[in-house]
Amino acid sequence: MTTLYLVAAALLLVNASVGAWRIRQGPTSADRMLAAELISTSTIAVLLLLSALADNPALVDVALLFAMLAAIATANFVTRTWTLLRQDHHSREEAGHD
Amino acid sequence: MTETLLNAAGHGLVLVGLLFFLAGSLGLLRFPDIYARLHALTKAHNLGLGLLCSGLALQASALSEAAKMMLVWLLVLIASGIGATLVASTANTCGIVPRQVSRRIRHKRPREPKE
Amino acid sequence: MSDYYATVAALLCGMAVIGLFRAHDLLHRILALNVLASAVFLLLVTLARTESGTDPVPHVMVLTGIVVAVSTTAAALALTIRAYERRRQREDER
Amino acid sequence: MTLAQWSFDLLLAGGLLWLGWQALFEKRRFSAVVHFMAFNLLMALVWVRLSAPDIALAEAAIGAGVTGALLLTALGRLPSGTSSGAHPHRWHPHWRYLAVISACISTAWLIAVVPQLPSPGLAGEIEAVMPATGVDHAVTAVLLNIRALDTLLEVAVMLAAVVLVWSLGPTLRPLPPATILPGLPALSRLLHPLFLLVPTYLLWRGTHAPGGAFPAGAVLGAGGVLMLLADEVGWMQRQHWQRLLRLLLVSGLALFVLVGLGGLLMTGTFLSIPLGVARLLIMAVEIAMALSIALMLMALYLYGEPGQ
Repeated sequence: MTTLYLVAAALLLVNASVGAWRIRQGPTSADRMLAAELISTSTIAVLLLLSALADNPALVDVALLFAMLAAIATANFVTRTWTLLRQDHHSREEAGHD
Repeated sequence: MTETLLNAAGHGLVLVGLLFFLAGSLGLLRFPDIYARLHALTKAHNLGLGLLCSGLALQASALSEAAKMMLVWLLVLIASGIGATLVASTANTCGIVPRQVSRRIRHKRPREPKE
Repeated sequence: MSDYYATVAALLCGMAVIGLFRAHDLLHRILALNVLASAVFLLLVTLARTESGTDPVPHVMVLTGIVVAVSTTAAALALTIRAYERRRQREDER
Repeated sequence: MTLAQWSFDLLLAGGLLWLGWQALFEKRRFSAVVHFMAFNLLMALVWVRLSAPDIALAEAAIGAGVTGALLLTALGRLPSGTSSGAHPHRWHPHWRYLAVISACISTAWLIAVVPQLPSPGLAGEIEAVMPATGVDHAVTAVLLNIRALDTLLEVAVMLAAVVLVWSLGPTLRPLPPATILPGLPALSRLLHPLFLLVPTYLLWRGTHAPGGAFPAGAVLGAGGVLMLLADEVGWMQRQHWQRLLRLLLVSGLALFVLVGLGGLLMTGTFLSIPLGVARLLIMAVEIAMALSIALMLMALYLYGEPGQ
C-alpha cells in the first residue's frame, strides 16, 4: 500500500507539471487560471494520499482548506481581473490573449 | 475478510481516479481551445478526485475521517462546477470563439452587433 | 531530508535576491519579496528538525511571518495601485 | 528512504524551483502571478513533507487564498504592458554583472554552509514547560503563552498595514464583470455555512492539535473576501456602521493587551497567564484574534477606506 500510494502521489505531481507547462504556454489568461486549478486539485489529491500514508488526519484538514479556497481564486479572477468594461484598450487585449 | 475486500476496492478506486487525472491532464495538453480544456479538466476534478476520495474513505480508520474526505470531494464539485460556468461565460463574452465550429454553423448564427 | 530541502531553500533565496534586484516592475518586486520570504521560512523549518524532536519555536516564527508577509504584500499592492492611478491622472491632465 | 520517496521529493523540489523561477523572471504580469499562486500550493506540500501541519494550514488559507485574491485584484487595476513604478536608474552593465556574480557566489556559499548551520533545538525546553501553559499543543502554547509578545506585535503590524491601506483613499470601486454571473451568489451561498463551520472547528482543534487562531482567522477572512466578491457586505460601506467596524478591527489587539495587563497585575510579568485561567483566557484571545484577523484581511482586500 505504501509504495502504491507514493507512486500515485509522484504521478500526480507529474500531472501537475503538465499544469505548469500550460501556465507557461497560455495562450489566454483563462488557460493559465485553469491550469492553476488543475495543480490545486492535484495538490488536494496528494495531500489525501499522504494523509493515508502517514495516518495523519491533520492533512485532511489542509486538503479541506484547499478545496474551500479553490473557488475564491476563480471567482476573483472572473470578477476582478478579467473585466471587459475597462477603458484601457491594451488591457482588454491582454484579457483575451495573455 | 471484509477489511481485505475494502482495501482492494479502495486501491482499485484510487487507481481509476488516477486514470481520470491522467485523462484530464492529457486534455489540458492536447485540446485546441479553452472550452475543450475546461471540459477535460472538470472530468479530472469531479471524477478523478471523487473516485480517489471514495477509495481513501473506504480505508479510513474512523467514520469522521471518511466523512471529511467526502466533504472535500463535495467542495471541489461545487468549486469546479460553478467555476467552469463562470470561466466559460466570461470567455464567451470576451469574444473567444470556440475553435472547430464549421463555417456553415457560424453563418447561421445571428450576427452580434459591433461595438 | 532536511539537508535536501535546506539546499532548495538556499537556491530559492539566491534566485529571489537576483529577481528582486533585476525587476523593474513593482508587481514583480512584490512577488520576488514573497518568494524570498517563502525561502527563508523553508530554511527556518528545516533548521527546526533536530534529532531530539521537532522544535516548535521556528514553526511559530514562520506562522507569524506568513501573516506579516500577507499584510506587507497588501500594503505594497495598495501603494502600487495608487501610484499607477496618480500617474495616469497626471498624464490625463497633460 | 525508498526510491518512490526520493522521486516524490525530487519532483516536488523541481516543481518548486521551476515555479519560483517563472514567478521571478516571467515578463508578463498575469503569468508571473499565476506561477506564484501555484508556487504557494506546492509550498504547502513541502510543509507537509517537513511535518509542519500548522504552517501547511496557514499557508493553505493565506498563501493560496488571500494572497492570490489580493494579487489578482491588484492585477485587474494595473495597466497591461508598461512598468508601473518610477523609472529606475539604469546601471552600467559591468555593475549588473558584478551584482549577479556576487549573488551567485553568496548563494553557493549559503548552500555549502546550510548543512552545518546550528539547530536551535528548544524542543526539550518547550516539552518541559508544556504542563504550565494550559494547552496540549506545543505550537499554540508557544504562540499564545510562551512567546505571546511576538503574536501581540504581529497583530499590531497587521493593524498598521490596515491603517496604511485605508489612509491612501476611499475604497476602490470594483469594475463591473464582463457578463452577468448568476453562479457567483450561488457559490457564496453554498459555501457560507462551511466558512463558519470550518474556522470554529479549527479553533476548537487548536488547543490539542494543529489548527488555531491563524488558520481560522484566515479561512474566515477568505470567506469574507468571497462575500465582498459577491457584493454581499453592504454594511461595511454604510456610514453608521463605521465606528463598530473600527472597534471590531482593534478588538483582538485590545483583548490581548488587556490579558497582558491582567497578567501584570496578577503575577507581576506582562503577558504571563496564571495556569488556573490559562485555558479559558487562551481560548478567548484566540476567538477574538481569529475574528479580528478575518476582519483585517477583509479590510486589506478593500484597498481603501470604506464609508467615504
